[in-house]
Amino acid sequence: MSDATPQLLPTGQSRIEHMEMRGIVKRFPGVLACNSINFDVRAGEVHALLGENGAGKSTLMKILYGLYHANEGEVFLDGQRVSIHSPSDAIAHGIGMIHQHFMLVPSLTVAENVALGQRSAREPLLDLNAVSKRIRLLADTYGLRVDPSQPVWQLAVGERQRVEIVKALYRGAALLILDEPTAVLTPQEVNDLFKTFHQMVKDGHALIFISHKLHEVLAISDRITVLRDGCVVGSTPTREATKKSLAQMMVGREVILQYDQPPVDAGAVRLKVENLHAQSDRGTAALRGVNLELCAGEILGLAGVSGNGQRELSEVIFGLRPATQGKVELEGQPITGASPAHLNKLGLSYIPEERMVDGVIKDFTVAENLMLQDHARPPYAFNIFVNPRAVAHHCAELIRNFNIRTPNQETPLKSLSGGNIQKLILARELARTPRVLIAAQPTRGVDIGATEYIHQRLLEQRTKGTATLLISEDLDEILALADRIAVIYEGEIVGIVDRAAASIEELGLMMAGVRRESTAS
Amino acid sequence: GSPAQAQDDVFRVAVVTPSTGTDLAFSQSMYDALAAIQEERGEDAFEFAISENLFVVDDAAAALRDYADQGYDLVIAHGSQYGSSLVEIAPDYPETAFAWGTTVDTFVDQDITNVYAYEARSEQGGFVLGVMSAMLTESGVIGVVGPIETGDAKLYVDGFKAGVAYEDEEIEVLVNYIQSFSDLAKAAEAAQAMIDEDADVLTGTAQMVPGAIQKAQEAEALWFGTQADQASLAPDIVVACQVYDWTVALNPIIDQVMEGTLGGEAFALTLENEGLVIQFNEEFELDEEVMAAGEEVAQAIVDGDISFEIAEDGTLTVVEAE
Amino acid sequence: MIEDLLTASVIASGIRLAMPYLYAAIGETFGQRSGVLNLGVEGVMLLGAYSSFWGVYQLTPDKATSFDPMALAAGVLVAVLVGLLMGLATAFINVTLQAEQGISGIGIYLFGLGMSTLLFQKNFSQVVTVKGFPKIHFPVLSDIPLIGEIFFRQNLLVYGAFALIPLAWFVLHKTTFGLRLRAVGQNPEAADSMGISVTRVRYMAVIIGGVLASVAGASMSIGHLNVFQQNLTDGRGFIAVALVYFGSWRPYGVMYGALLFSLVTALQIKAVTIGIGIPSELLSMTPYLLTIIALIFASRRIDQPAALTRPFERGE
Amino acid sequence: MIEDLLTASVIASGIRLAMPYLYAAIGETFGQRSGVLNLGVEGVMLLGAYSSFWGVYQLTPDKATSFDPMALAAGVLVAVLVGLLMGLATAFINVTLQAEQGISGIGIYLFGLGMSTLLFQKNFSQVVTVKGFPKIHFPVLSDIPLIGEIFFRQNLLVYGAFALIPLAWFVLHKTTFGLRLRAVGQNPEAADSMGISVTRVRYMAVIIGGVLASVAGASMSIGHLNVFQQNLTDGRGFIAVALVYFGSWRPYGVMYGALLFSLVTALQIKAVTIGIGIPSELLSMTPYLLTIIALIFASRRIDQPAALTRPFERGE
Ligand SMILES: Nc1ncnc2c1ncn2[C@@H]1O[C@H](COP(=O)(O)OP(=O)(O)OP(=O)(O)O)[C@@H](O)[C@H]1O
Ligand SMILES: Nc1ncnc2c1ncn2[C@@H]1O[C@H](COP(=O)(O)OP(=O)(O)OP(=O)(O)O)[C@@H](O)[C@H]1O
Ligand SMILES: [Mg+2]
Ligand SMILES: [Mg+2]
Repeated sequence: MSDATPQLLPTGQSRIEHMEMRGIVKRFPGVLACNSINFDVRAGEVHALLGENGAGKSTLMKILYGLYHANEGEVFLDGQRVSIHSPSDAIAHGIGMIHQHFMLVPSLTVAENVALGQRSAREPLLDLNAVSKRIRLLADTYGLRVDPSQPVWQLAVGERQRVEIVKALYRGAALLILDEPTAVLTPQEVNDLFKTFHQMVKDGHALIFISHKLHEVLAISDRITVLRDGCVVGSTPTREATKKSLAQMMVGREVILQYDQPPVDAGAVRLKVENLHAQSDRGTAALRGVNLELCAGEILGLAGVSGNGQRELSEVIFGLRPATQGKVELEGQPITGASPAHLNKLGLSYIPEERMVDGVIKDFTVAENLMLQDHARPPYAFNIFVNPRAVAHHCAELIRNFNIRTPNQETPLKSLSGGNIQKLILARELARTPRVLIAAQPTRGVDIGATEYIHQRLLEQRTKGTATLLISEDLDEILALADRIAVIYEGEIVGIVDRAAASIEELGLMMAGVRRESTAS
Repeated sequence: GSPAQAQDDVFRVAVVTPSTGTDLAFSQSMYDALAAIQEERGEDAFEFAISENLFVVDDAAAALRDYADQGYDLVIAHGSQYGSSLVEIAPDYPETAFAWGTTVDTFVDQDITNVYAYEARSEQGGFVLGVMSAMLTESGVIGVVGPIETGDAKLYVDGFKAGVAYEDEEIEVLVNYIQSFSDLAKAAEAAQAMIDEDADVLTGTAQMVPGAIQKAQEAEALWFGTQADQASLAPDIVVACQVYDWTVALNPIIDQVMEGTLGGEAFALTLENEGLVIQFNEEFELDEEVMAAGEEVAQAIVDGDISFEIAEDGTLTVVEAE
Repeated sequence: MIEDLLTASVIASGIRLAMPYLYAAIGETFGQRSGVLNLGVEGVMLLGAYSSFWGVYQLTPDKATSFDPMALAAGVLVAVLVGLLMGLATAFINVTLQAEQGISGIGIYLFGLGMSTLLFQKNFSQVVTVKGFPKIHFPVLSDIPLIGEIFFRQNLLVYGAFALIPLAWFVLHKTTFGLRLRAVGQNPEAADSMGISVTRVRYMAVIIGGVLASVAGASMSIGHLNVFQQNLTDGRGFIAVALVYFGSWRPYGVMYGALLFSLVTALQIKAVTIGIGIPSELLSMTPYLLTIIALIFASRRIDQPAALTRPFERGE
Repeated sequence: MIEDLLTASVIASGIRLAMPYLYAAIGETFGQRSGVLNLGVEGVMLLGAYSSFWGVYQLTPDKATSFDPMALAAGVLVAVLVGLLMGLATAFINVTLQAEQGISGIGIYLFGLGMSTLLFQKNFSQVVTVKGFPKIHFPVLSDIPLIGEIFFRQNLLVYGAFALIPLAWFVLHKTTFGLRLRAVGQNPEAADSMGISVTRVRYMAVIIGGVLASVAGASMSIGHLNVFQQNLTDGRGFIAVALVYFGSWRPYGVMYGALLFSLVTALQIKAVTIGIGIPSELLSMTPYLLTIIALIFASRRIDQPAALTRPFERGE
């Protein structure tokens, strides 16, 4: 703070040596989202923010970025009190934010997205060439691969994430807020991202990092602050923290991260996938002859780096995407190409990966969302009428069991926090004890307490005989739950192993495309 | 409402019209007639109220009923679309006189006795203008811009065509009903299309014709008008217009109502009773011969040497007395 | 002055004027709640008005003098059938062909306008009248001052229109079909993955809309004016679409809007006829302006279907 | 037969008819690209048509005989000012008050219709004419057969309308303002988080739309018909809105749509005039039907502003 010469970042921007938020209070109708929070971050460090779903992390950060206005409290930059009324104030102060829900305009190119709102050298004309040049420069400095001329709608999630970071850097962000930047990334992409973060920190940026994945937080951060119900529970240097201590701080009790699995005898084959082929959204081959069998009472883990056909596979099985070849059978009945409605009746259940988009209706109430799938069946309905009392009863039970933080059943879903929306979908799908369950990334974006509960529910259903296909990139999760593990690579199953016989190393090789037969020989 | 019977010395008329009273066409002709009658009879003896722009039958029906409620002596439904409403309303107000135009139906066959009917025999003036057009065309092509093929407009256009044929069967008459009362731009382009087909004399009816007149003027084609005197719009090319004077129908209706007869008779504007007048444009130097021929045909119609029959299906035939 | 204006007969007139709006706007509410904007309501109304009129005219033995319940029932039935067909066509164009809904509606309107005009000109050489639904005089009730005239001397189709409101509310909120319909209008992708057939629900909703639009037309031609003529409905279908927005996609909201609009119209007509010194050009805009101002300040968008006008196509 | 119909003069007529659509639809394109649907174009057109006519009438010394360049320029200027004010009012209602855009537009339309009618009746007791923009005959070019009549004998406002297309394209795609405008229409939240004032950009876009709508009206009253009368524009503002959808929100698409629609109208007028044996009731619907069919099968939605009609409000 007493440095005589102000240090500059590689972008030419001056550094923010110290940002401090003091006594931040934010009230929403019926919710105290932030309750006198103190928080700070320094140049050259990563400060991680942890907490259960709905703890107030995003709200606090939106206040810092000027999207929300605090009811009380102050923000200081290098000792100076500043007032941030809008994102343009925040940008002017050198603060950038990466939102978990991308803030990109899909129809525009990368360069156009980056140039957005910036003065051009040739005002009023655009100068996209100059913008592209600078983007390439930044990309080189921080190891971010982006093509300035590509329209954003053509980009994969990981690429979009990089565009967001380039955008912030382009605006000279000295302090960068990262709200769950890794939630939708593959482990490989997370690695690349972390390299960028390391580079940025070395250069003197200050980073605030939010994630529900404890191993990531432990790997990248220098300090960790934990929030619960809008209050700071505690703050600790990362080197003094363990997964277990963090989990305990977040949830307020001990969290079991290992489960005992009573052996269940695998029953008859429930779901059979034979030589399945399908195309991706872009018309390329996504599945190239997938064969799988799923038995009653077993969890089959489907491991693989995302983008290798997992999404297409689950969509084809659930009738959301046509198969170009091959067939799917449910208990011996062919179901290839059947409608989701029909499959639902047959006892097939699906937890989609993009559940914030595909799984809920934001303007509906919590109760309506909970009953959406089974609304036409007892107990929710008699004849063509909805049965309000039964609905209320069942919903109350689900809200209690899954610890969904909501003022009441009639609250519109959109005022729940991101993680609580996830829990609601899981509650709905897991409540039914389906014949076959396809669960895609069931714990993504969910806090650790809820993760534990979801895992237990999956195991409970397994005991009841449900055949589960668990799609996950998180090998820890798969190893903790699955009976057998299939690995998918470029639309093909490269091998299936029993969990007992599986090692992380071997699975890693298979995920890279090495066939099991060849490793065995 | 305030009962009009209380002020027996004032005769009160209410009128409901489909367009505005300044449309230089159908509604304005009625408005002007009532103003003229008021001028003639004096403001303390004759009052009138007007509800304009009631193109919607539904709203018009409410207005008609309301005027009857208020005790007007005569309630005029100035639009053929209002007839069905009158059938409902008139029997409820047996003390009130109604008038309906343009039509010949007074509903006596439905035992309704308090409705007068009025119409303009616009085919008569149309015929006269048609004869003159045929004499003036050099190209042998004449254009007619119409709105929708019904009622007053159809009568005029059919009369005009018959007049052209009466003078010269060889002449080609191009007719375009543009399916709109209000689209000036379309009327303009319709006139232009006729001019491109060599038409050098044009006519048209309804309130969208100023668009057509504009194109006629650009091309220096001649124009014949109807419903109102359109000479001011293009003094160089307007030859003559058929002008309506509804006082010819309204005065007898008013007189009969005052005497206690509330309906049952149909009145028509004709050349004979001067409800229809052929108004020549003074600024246009019309060939004496053509004017004379026009006046001659008009006289023949007045004398009954030429008359028109309109069949059930709307076809017009010219009947010449031996 | 307001006493001169707001008489029982003005209120009764307002209620009559509201009738076609209610049918059409409730129908449109179903369509929009499912995510389909149908701007063609006006065209369907015209076809309904024509066809029911035609039916009653054909079937009434003694045309001008007495009404015939069977002929009237048949007239309504014809309108229902025509509405069904038009609803099916609308659904095909918007749901299956995925046309731009702002435009395709104008096509349907023009089709209805042209077709009804053509048929009328072909089958009737001039304007004729029929005996439509008669007013029902409830024995004692209809003689109560004020109330009697306003509420108990209307015809069956007026009562039907008002009965539709609680019915529509019930269907939307208390039946499984209603839940599906709302879900499809809010997030068709989610509804689809939840096993709801987006296409089927939208077809049903649009067909309900077509039937009600057609009945709205019939309510004018055989329930109020007893006549048909070219463009009889004169833009009421478009007003009905606007009333759906006004009512924030809720049946009761739609009803308040329709009543407000119709009452102000009735008042305005009264004001012109008794002459209150304001030019009629200005007065005739009051219903629209008032409705719009009310809207601007009362607008609530909670129930706005998020997927309105957005066609749905599953994956590829 | 098609040779009889598709003559140079029919094409020239189509081009004249397209002029007001181009001005109005390009203006609406700006508004919609920024996320604001303005259904009130028709009302603003009427005000522009009236006010420019009034200006020219007042300022032309010798009314009927010769045209006066200064008076014409003043007429256009008056229209621009009126458009600016109406644009400002539209923006205030839709952006600041966040009115439901489907309805508020109807309010603006009615205001324009009523106001222009009232002023006309007050200031002119009957229909009068002025000398508007004269056709420019380019010395040699205008005598080229076919091409000459079609392209080189039109008036200044026609050329202006066509010059607007590349200009609009350039502004949308090559300026920072255009980029901001498109972003605000696609994803206002993202634009906001980039420090762009969604409100300011939308105001600008809607004001541009108002000015162009007003000039569209002027192009009819002093650029084509040389006359004003009640409801002169006769629904063209609504067609212009439809053409924006038709053109998929792109200036060149809008131009193709306007030309297609106007040419088919001109052809239809020709067909009725020379009499090809199809009833004119049916023929007069062909421009609409053809446009709609073309639309259903050609619809591309890439540039559709995802936030169209969606007001923006940042959290709290
Ligand atoms: N705009 C809002 N209106 C009302 N309530 C809100 C709003 N934004 C957040 N909340 C509420 O404030 C609380 C804190 O939410 P916040 O999004 O900050 O949680 P979070 O810690 O980010 O949770 P998650 O891990 O699920 O993202 C929640 O109860 C949420 O429902
Ligand atoms: N203005 C608002 N009004 C009502 N609800 C809101 C508002 N803004 C945000 N919310 C809701 O508050 C919750 C928290 O939103 P937020 O954007 O913080 O989610 P998030 O923490 O980024 O999501 P995730 O948990 O997936 O990371 C969300 O459910 C969101 O829909
Ligand atoms: Mg959050
Ligand atoms: Mg979150």
